[in-house]
Amino acid sequence: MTARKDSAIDPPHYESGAIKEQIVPALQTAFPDDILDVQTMPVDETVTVVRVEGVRQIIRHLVEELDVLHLSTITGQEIEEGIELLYHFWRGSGLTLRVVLPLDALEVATVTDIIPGAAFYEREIVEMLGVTFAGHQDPLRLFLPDDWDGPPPLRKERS
Amino acid sequence: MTTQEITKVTQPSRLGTLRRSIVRWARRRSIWVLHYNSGGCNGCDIEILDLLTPRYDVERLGILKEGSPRHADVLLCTGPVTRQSRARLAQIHAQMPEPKWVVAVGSCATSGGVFQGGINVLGGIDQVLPVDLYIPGCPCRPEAIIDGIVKLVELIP
Amino acid sequence: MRRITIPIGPQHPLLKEPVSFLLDVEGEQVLDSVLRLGYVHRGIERLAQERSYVQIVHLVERVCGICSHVHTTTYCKAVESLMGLEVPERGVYLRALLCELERIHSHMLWLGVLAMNMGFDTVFMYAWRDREIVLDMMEDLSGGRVSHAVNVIGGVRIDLDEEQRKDMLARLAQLEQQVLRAKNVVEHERSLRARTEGIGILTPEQAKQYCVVGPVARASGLDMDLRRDMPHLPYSELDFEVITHDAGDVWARTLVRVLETVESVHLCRQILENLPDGPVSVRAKRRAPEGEAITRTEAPRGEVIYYVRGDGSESPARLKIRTPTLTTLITLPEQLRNVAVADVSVVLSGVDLCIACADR
Amino acid sequence: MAFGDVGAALVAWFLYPGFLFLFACAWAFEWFDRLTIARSQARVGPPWFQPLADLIKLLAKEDLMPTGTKEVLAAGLPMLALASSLTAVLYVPIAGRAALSFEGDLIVVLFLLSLPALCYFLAGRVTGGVYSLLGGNRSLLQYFSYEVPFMIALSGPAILGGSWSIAQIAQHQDATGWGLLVQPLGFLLAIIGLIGKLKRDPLDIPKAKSEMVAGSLTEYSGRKLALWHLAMNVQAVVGVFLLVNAFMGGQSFHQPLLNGVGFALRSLLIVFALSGSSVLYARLRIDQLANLGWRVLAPLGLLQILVILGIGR
Repeated sequence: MTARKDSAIDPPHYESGAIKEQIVPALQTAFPDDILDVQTMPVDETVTVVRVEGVRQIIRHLVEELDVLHLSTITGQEIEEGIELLYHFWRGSGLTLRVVLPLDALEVATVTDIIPGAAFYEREIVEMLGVTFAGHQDPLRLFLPDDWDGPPPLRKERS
Repeated sequence: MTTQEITKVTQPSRLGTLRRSIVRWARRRSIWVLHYNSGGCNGCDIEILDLLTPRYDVERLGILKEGSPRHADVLLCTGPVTRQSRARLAQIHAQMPEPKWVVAVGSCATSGGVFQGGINVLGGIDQVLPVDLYIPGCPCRPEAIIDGIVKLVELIP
Repeated sequence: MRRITIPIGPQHPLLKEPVSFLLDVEGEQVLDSVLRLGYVHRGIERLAQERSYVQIVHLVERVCGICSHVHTTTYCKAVESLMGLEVPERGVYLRALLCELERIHSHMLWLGVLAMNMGFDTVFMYAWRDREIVLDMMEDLSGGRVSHAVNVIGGVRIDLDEEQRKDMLARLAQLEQQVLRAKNVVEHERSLRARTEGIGILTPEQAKQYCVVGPVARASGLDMDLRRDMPHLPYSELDFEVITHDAGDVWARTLVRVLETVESVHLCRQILENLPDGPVSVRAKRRAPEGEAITRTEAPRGEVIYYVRGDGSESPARLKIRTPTLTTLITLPEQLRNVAVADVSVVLSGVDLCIACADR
Repeated sequence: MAFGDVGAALVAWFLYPGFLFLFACAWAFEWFDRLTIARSQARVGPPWFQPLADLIKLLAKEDLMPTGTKEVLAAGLPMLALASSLTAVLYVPIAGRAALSFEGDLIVVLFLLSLPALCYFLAGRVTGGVYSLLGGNRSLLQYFSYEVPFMIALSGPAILGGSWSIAQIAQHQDATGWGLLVQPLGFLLAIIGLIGKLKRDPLDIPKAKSEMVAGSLTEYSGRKLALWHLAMNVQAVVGVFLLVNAFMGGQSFHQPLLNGVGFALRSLLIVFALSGSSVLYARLRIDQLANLGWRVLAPLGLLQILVILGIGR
């Protein structure tokens, strides 16, 4: 098979406006109480703030119905209210789901069975921030050395 | 015959000195190199690989890149030693037969470079191994590595 | 048959960088493989929280030695969008020029390493000899062969005068000749094709499931390339094609990367020919305002993502780097399943591993 | 034995077709081989004294062995490999004159030349280690796919020459011209068989650097490694001499000097063929080699034999 230059299995490429016009309104109608707020972030990114309990259903909905398959990565960071997780999706332009986990209950459902590609990102957050993903099969150590006994490195030192 | 045996000069019989000078000539003309990256950004590693290619071609100096620590004389290490690769670095050094030399290639291997102070970084090969030669540069140029190895050749007893 | 585990350990002639694969082998077939990263984990994201925005440009350039310019470009774009800076057109063009040169250099380096791991040293020697032309061009442009320190927040610190531009165009013609020769060898060399066809197959469904990016995804039929999908200067004004292939094996990836190199040479020529004039950079303040920004760029191995959150001080509260090699590393157990032990070196080099990128 | 015979035997053993001459040939062939490969890859290549420097350096290096390996066996194997190649050379005529010759010495030389492959396999077993074991298994797997075509290819000249002694075969070609011209296919199979036997580049599966690190020799170092390299080089020299005699006939000139130069040129031609093939092809997989060996090379060899029988002197 010689390399073809134009057409491909997928639609030529996703239309860039898809996220704002179709996908975010569809999410809001499907999960009115789970979606708390919609914001934008520089360089063409739409952010929807989501409740912790609704994360798994929304992602399942995104992947199965709305055909937003590409989970780029999961960013974890510590803010005053607790640990904030950002699920970055991509379909023509960026869509980010923002979830805030309170410090005392660092627990969220895993999405590895829906999107197998999320395995490494979840394992990284387990190591770096100490969040536990319920249902993740092998949260083995990936980046930190075997003899690492200190606290998760990306947590801020709190007295 | 370990290094101690060779450099132990009993009485400088003419045969002994002749043998030693031949061995020194052979060691300076045939250097087999083992390359190990202990956690660097692979900038220095592609420059080390560049030495084998037509433009620099170190085979004309008798330098070969070997795969097994048993066959190597010089250990070219790059990268600031990360905690995970520390044990492996020491093990490779132990597996190499005498006489062996360690060359730290690049600023990371010399002093930890830009990653100095990182939590997972020991900062330099000399935290783990006795280093014979430091080659600075981030990444160091192939000419600098060749110059380093040639200077190392003068160090060979 | 006895089952043994073969370690493709941290130190192995096949790997340029330390990573540990434990292959579960029965007879000649690989059944399963376990990956252990962390040998190159320098904690860059944590280091970034202790340094100022300007210092991080040098730190981020050392995430990976092969695609260093793409990392600094993405980082600077993120910080510039955070600060609301507008980089002049000439600066954007020069950034894109170096990005494309680095793609050519990375793909030719990869072709050589693949051939070396297949026991075909001649192609390795010739591919790396021709790559010296690209390194000379980058060195004349920026002073550095591998890491160029060209990007600053707000633009670029180098400029190209007329005579240098002519010289670059001349060298580009010479480089194009060598790249076309490499393409010819890759397409017609039977023994190279015999060793790569039908090995390390990644089906389009698997590629979508594992969210794979870059040449590995394009070789499995996913038509995605950020240079075209996310229209930004200068790619929106240049015309180039995104090469895909749907066989999904190492041979398809070889073809995709080699044809991409040819495309990149054309892109460089177009950038050099209609290079707008004007300033190359804008002055940036030392502090970034509160807020966050995320940027994506097409690195030689796929989509690089930078997320920066500023808290008004001189150093960022959080810097997140997602590099493309992580997505291809997840698929390796799939590709290595029931492959012959002799082909493990071809599959591992087929995915163009950059462990320094993956580990950060 | 009269004193004279002992002296002549000692000279034959140490000087002429024995140690020193073979070491010099091994040195020259290795240098010529590395130089051809380098020059065809646009590189400069090693200086002329490189093989000697490598050997002396290895001899002066510390000799490490993994704990628990039986030292005697690990040291004995390379010696056995070297000894078998050295005895094989006595039957191979060099520039027309063979030290010993009897009817059927071709079979003895073929057996002695394949002994190092067995030693290589045992070395992998003795030193333990994953890569050594795999390298050793691979060398046996590979042995069966190149040995049969090699033997068939070498039986061609024997049939043509009407005898199983290499000296006779070489003599015979003196009259009828080079075996190469009569059976080019046989010569090609012999070259491929020799590449497999010496584990050279397209077929260096047992010691593939990117898979098996260094095959059975991964754990060897110092003097034992030097012995191994020497054994392999001497095996290469004997293999090349065998091919020269089997396919490129006896001495057509009469002064010994011209014979020697002619013989050297012909063997360099074969070394050139060996290094040329290692530059042009990527390494084969073990199953590809098995397919090639049994499906392609062996039938071609039989075809060649039929052709020769057809000609039928």
